[in-house]
Amino acid sequence: MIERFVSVIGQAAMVLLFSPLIAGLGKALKARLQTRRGPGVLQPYRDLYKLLRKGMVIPDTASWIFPLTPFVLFSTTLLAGLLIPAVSAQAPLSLFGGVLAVVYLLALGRFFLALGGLDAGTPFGGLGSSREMTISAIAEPALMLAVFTVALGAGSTNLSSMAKAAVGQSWHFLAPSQMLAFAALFIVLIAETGRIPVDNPATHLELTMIHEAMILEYSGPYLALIEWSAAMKQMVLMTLLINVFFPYGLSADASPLGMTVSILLFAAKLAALASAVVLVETANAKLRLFRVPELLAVAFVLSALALISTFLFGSRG
Amino acid sequence: MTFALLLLIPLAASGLTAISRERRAMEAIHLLSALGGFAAAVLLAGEVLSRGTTSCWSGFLYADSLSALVVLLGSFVYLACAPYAIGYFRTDEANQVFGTEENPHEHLAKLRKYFTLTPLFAFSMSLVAVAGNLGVMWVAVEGTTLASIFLVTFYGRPTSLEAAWKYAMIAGVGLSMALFGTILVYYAAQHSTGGESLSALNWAVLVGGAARFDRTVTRLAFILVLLGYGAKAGIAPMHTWKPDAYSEAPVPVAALMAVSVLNCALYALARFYVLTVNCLGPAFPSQLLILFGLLSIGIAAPFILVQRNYRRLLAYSSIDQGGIMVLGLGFGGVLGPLGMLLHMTFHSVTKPLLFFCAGNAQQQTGNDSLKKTAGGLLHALPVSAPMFLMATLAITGTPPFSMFQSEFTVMRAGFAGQHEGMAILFVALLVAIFAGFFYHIAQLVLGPASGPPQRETCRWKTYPVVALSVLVVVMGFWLPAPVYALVEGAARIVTSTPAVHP
Amino acid sequence: MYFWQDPQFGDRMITLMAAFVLVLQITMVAQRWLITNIRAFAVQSLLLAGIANTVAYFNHAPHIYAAAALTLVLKAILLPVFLRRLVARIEIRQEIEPLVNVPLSVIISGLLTMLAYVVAEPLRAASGPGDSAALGHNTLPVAIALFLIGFFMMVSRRKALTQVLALLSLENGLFLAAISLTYGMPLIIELGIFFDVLVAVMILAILVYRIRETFDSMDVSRLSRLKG
Amino acid sequence: MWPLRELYSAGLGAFALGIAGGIAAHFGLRSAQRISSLFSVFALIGSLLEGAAAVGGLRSGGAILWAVPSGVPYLTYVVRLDALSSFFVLTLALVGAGVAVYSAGYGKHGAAAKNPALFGALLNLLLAAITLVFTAGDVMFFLIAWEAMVAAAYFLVVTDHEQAESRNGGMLYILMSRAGTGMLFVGFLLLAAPAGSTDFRALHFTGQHLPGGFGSLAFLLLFLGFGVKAGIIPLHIWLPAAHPVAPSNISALMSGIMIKAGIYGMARVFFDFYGALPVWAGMIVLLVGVISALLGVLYALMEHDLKRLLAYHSIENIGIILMGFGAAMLFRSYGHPDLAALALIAGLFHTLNHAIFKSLLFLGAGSVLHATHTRNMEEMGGLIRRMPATALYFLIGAVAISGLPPLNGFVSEWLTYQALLGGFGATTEIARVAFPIAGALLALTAALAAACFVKAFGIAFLALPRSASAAQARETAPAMRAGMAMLALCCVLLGLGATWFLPVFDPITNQAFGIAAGHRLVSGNGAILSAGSAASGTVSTLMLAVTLVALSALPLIIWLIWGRRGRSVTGPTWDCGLPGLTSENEYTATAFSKPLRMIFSVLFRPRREIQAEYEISPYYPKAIHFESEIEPTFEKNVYEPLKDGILRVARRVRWIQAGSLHAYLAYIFVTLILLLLFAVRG
Repeated sequence: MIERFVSVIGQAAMVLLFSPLIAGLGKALKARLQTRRGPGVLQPYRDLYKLLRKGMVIPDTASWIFPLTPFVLFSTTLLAGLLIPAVSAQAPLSLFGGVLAVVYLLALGRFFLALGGLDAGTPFGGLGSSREMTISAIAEPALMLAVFTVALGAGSTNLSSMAKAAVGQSWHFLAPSQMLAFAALFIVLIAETGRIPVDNPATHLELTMIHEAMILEYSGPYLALIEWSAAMKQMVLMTLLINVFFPYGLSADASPLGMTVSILLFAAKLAALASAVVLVETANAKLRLFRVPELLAVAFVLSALALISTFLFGSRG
Repeated sequence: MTFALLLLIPLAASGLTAISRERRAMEAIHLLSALGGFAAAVLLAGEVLSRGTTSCWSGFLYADSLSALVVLLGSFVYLACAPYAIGYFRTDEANQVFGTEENPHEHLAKLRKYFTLTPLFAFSMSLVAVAGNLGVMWVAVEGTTLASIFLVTFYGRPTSLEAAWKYAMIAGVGLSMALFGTILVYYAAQHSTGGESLSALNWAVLVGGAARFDRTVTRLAFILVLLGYGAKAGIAPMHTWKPDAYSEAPVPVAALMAVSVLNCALYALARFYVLTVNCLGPAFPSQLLILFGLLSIGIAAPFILVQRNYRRLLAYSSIDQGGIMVLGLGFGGVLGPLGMLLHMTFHSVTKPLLFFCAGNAQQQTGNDSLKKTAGGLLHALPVSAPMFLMATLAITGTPPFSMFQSEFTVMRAGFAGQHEGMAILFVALLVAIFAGFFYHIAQLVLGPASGPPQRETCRWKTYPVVALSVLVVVMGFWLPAPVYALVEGAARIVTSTPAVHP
Repeated sequence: MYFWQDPQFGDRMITLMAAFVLVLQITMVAQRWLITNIRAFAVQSLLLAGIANTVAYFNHAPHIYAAAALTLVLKAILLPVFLRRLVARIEIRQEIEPLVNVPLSVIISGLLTMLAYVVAEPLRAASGPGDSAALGHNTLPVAIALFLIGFFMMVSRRKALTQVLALLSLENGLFLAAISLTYGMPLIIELGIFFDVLVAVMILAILVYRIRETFDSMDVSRLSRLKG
Repeated sequence: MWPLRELYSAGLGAFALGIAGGIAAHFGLRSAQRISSLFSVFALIGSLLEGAAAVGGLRSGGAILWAVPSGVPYLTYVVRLDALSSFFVLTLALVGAGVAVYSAGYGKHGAAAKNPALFGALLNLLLAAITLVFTAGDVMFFLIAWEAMVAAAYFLVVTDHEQAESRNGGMLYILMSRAGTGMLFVGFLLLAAPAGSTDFRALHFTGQHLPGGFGSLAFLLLFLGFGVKAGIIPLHIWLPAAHPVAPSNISALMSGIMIKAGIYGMARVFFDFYGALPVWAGMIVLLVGVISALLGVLYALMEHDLKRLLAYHSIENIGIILMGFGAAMLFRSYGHPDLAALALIAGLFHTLNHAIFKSLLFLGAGSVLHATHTRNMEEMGGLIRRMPATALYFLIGAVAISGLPPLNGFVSEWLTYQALLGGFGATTEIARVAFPIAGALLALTAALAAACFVKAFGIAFLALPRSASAAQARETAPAMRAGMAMLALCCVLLGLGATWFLPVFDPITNQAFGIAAGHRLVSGNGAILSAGSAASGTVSTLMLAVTLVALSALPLIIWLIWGRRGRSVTGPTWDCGLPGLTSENEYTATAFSKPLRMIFSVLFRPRREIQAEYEISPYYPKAIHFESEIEPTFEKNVYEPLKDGILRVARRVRWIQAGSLHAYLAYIFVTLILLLLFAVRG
């Protein structure tokens, strides 16, 4: 019981503290790839700190949905972070819900974020909400199908058991179904975290922006919470991807040594995945909004192939 | 005794009205005769229920449950029409349909025509049912035709003349076919039983000897009778006179014809059906009856769908109803005839209601066209219009109204008799008919008011509507036990299973 | 024995008269003068009365005499006279071109006669040949033919009055059938039928008159206002 | 012993009082006015009593309540309250109670006000009829109750019959219902013919033993017949036409509970009258479910009429329910009763949940309609400030219907996912792929539903009022709010307390598959919902909710540490510095759904026209007129041609009756000749 509590606290702390680092890492690496010096790796922390200390302006057209949104977003994302195994194969709150719960918690956060975007009544907010809901909706089937494919192998939607099942078999990630599902989920990851080629987090150009458009009216601590949640969401999804497909080094026991090793491994895997995302980002140009569905269709086809190959090549999972 | 009452009351009424000079007197006589006739019918039904069968004059007049049922229904409709007719013709007079006020004498003549001929009509209807002799029965059926022709030409319009002529011709041909069939049956009976005597055509005798009839003669006879009485009942393709006659005759006459003529004709048909089954077995008559029943329903459906006149609509509906009854007879088994006779019973209560509502609507708006009437009748006729809609639901066999029960029984008979295809077709046609019927009437009844809201003044016209509506609703949930006993006994006769008497 | 007591002779007589009846029917189909039609009908009825008498005589069935007498009085005398009066009243002499032209009508009548024989065949087989009860049974085909041809006339003729005549000749067919098959229906029924025919003709005559007045023509095909 | 019969009869009695009072008052019985004004009270009492009876029925596992003989032997009024019936009656009770309370405030408004007496009578009649539909134990009695329900609903739909829209909606509704009833006639009779009896108990598990193709035929006909009522695609077109035009509390009843009569019928047929069906049957149901769900939500997204939008969502949710049913049938065919039970529970639980949040949403829409006098979302906006309570309840409904945790919609969708997931291991090739694909499409459906309700709530309730009427909107009467509050509470309770509710399904699955599966889904300390062994996975809405609340304290703490120094001011909306934000430049519902309209243009075939009037140069348009509509595929490509075809044939046939007596006589003549030949030949 007590160590369960500790693990909850631990993972919560990790998600809270590391997520900005990952975001910063991505930004820095991207700057390097574009041969800029760019901000330091710790820049997100500075931003959050600054925003939290600032005052804020609440639009007079907004209702109580507007202040509610950041809290809902923050807590749902953090809770999602507690449902997935990060360092230990046993996710802290794994019993409270499996991968479906994770997806739907994020959806709940998105639901309120979109409402928050509409609340102030600005055209940009509406534009952002509309696009956000659209893209996430058409990303959903690919995400679910890929998740199913993996879950079928494990015979459970419970992330811990999925991870454990994966740990069991060696070179298991080389199974075609796994590779295809991974590819599909990678595309979905990019769409969900709003990176190029789907969305460009660095722009405020109304033709292109999606996520930024929704939060234009937010400022100060609320904005900080939203940015933080975005960072956490990115980390959550990446962790999901990593530990479902490459669960190597997930510590079975809670021995200090095992923990440290697995934490280091985990950090390394995160860094690798983040840089992969950044590479994709720099290598591609942003797609027109109405080309995005095609990309996600590709993702869906990939996951469908993954599903079929599970029994085509007989390797269950 | 009961027979005498049943037959003499209308004759007397007709005679009295013929000589009476006073409108109120005619109306009074008419009402009283209707009441008396109904009372006599109830008496007869009572006797039949207690004693099984009753007859007099050495079986010249003969009544079993089947005839008692038909007599009861006929006199019921007559009773329902009597008060309505009074209101109806008074309204006509008020609307100066009989010409202007100058010549009240002419009005009287018109009214006398109705009040004299209708009892004759009723008389021959009762005679059809209680005639023990199939020949006499034929004579009586012919009598109904003769009595009703001048009722069809009542308004003396060119169109009513046309309708009457078509009615006369088709009925004439039809009845001669029926007579031919009767002659053949007589021949067959003579041939089997020997001895030409009046009793050779008596039902009681025939039904006994039918098994020994010559088969070919019987086949021929049944075909002729089917076509003949079918023409009288308005079974397709002999139905063509119906829409014309019903839409031209005064509403009470139309109601009487739509129910009683149909009942009488089907009654006659049922009698011959029993003889044929006893001789040939059910297969041969069944296939013909199913064919003609479905044909009638199938012919009625499209005409109801694209109908432009709601009184013709009602006519086609009664073609459809006749088809359903014939179909029930054809499906046979235990359920088929039961369904048929239940349908006859429920139809005899529901159809007059529809005609009365239609009549009130027509006299309100001055035309019976579905195209010319704007709709929103609800505001002009607060009582009749909603009842019109309800009666439409009832007649199209919508639960909880009673006609659903009979139609459902007919369907069950179809499935029980391995006529699945036919039964399915039947259901599909019913749906189509409902669609057309309900669409037209709802368009008529619902909608914004065309004029200022009015009240229905003439009670003679609204009370029958209300009374019948109550009856229709009640029958949906509860059928008086004696009535059902009568129906069941009749069904036993048609299925020629021996009746059990308490 | 005398020849007039010989059933064979009676059979011959009946057959002969029946043949004449059929011929008359076809004549009615073939020509267009109303008066001639009425005359033909009268003669036809006369012959039927003759047949009835013969049957009555040879079968010693007195009630058939009554039927014969009724036929004679009603159909051979009263109705023709009455109808000629009517024709005189409405001043129409000639049938307008029927829907089916005369040659074709005659051919069709021929076909119908054949059909009548086909239909009647099994019935004659049913009643054993030779026995005196079978007297006149061979006229059943004629009866059916009369019926069918009369029906056909009703379909093809345009004049209201001709349709009435056709209906009456059709009834003659029934009468012949009744006589030849069953030696007459029971008298009471015969009476009823005759009464009905009488009333029917009266009513139809009135209708004809009214039609003539209203549409100042007797062309039934003009009565086509009621549709759908 | 639970006084089942007494409670049940008393409930019906309450409805009957409401009916009688209303009718008496309608026909001018002065003393009945008071009674009829209490119609909602009768409806409430009746619903509560029925609910109590249903609870008893679920506990005792069903009993004959009545077998009242009518005058005629072939019809007996058999009333039976077995587990399945009880569950649906319970659903009716919950919805009915909420709607009844709401109606107490609503009755005085809208078209219903013209004739409150009759309206009250019909409302009670509808409730009574639906109760009888759920509890009738004999085919004929069932059909009677069924059509009584249809008729009552029809007359309620055309309450406002001066409007052509409601007349046409009602007509489409009753015609399609009748077509469905026709199919039911045939289906039931095919089932009953060999059984020789029309009592439901005689039909138990008889369906698959029918001779020849009749078993399949009966199955298809019953599925389609009930499908019309449930509003499955492509038989759905009456639903968006009829539900919006009815008074809103009636829309709530229709969408909430009446279309569930179709679901009840399917459950009765699939799992009581039929034993194991062939695989194709389950596949059809699953397929229809997927199609209805997806197309339903897609059409909903394109709607800007709030009530039509909700109506389309009913179609979507019916689809989700059918996914559960289809899966259950397939599992039974493949011989996995445990999975079948799971799927059935998913379907039934979603039935209950949809009944509750859909009626809640319709009631909310009714309040909005009553406050703004429009159903067009483009003329609403900013209502959250003027009608805060309504907004809150609507938001709860929106979250629930979008299947978001921790509310009830999430639980039933989660169960559906788990069932579909279980299908992969349990079945063979085709079904094996079909199940996960169905799951993925269910995910798409849910996400689109979320998008749609972001639109609905955001456009209608948030931001600035888009019309004068919206600006003057008032919060609705307390009774109406109370009704919505009850239903909203149900959403929350059924969401958080799902694990305590699930054992309710034990008798039902026991009746259908012989295993009491409901309580097996509860594991751990009773708060954890687990999908069982075959498709494992756990979730606990209650714990999720608790943790969410706990975690949302965290940012507060963080803020208290640093953020106290910064003060928050309420100022004019920034809007990227554009001055003077007005409702004209708000994002509209049309604009919101634009991306999806473009993405799914294959389905929608959108048509848009832009006309701009210029004065000086094309760069300075004076006025721009924009018009956009989507093609109603089924109406235009299926039903219109069908209708036209039938009518064309009918008109052709009319020449039979062209008025020529000679033709008429010829018909008879020819018939005679033919029959004579026939007689001679044979």
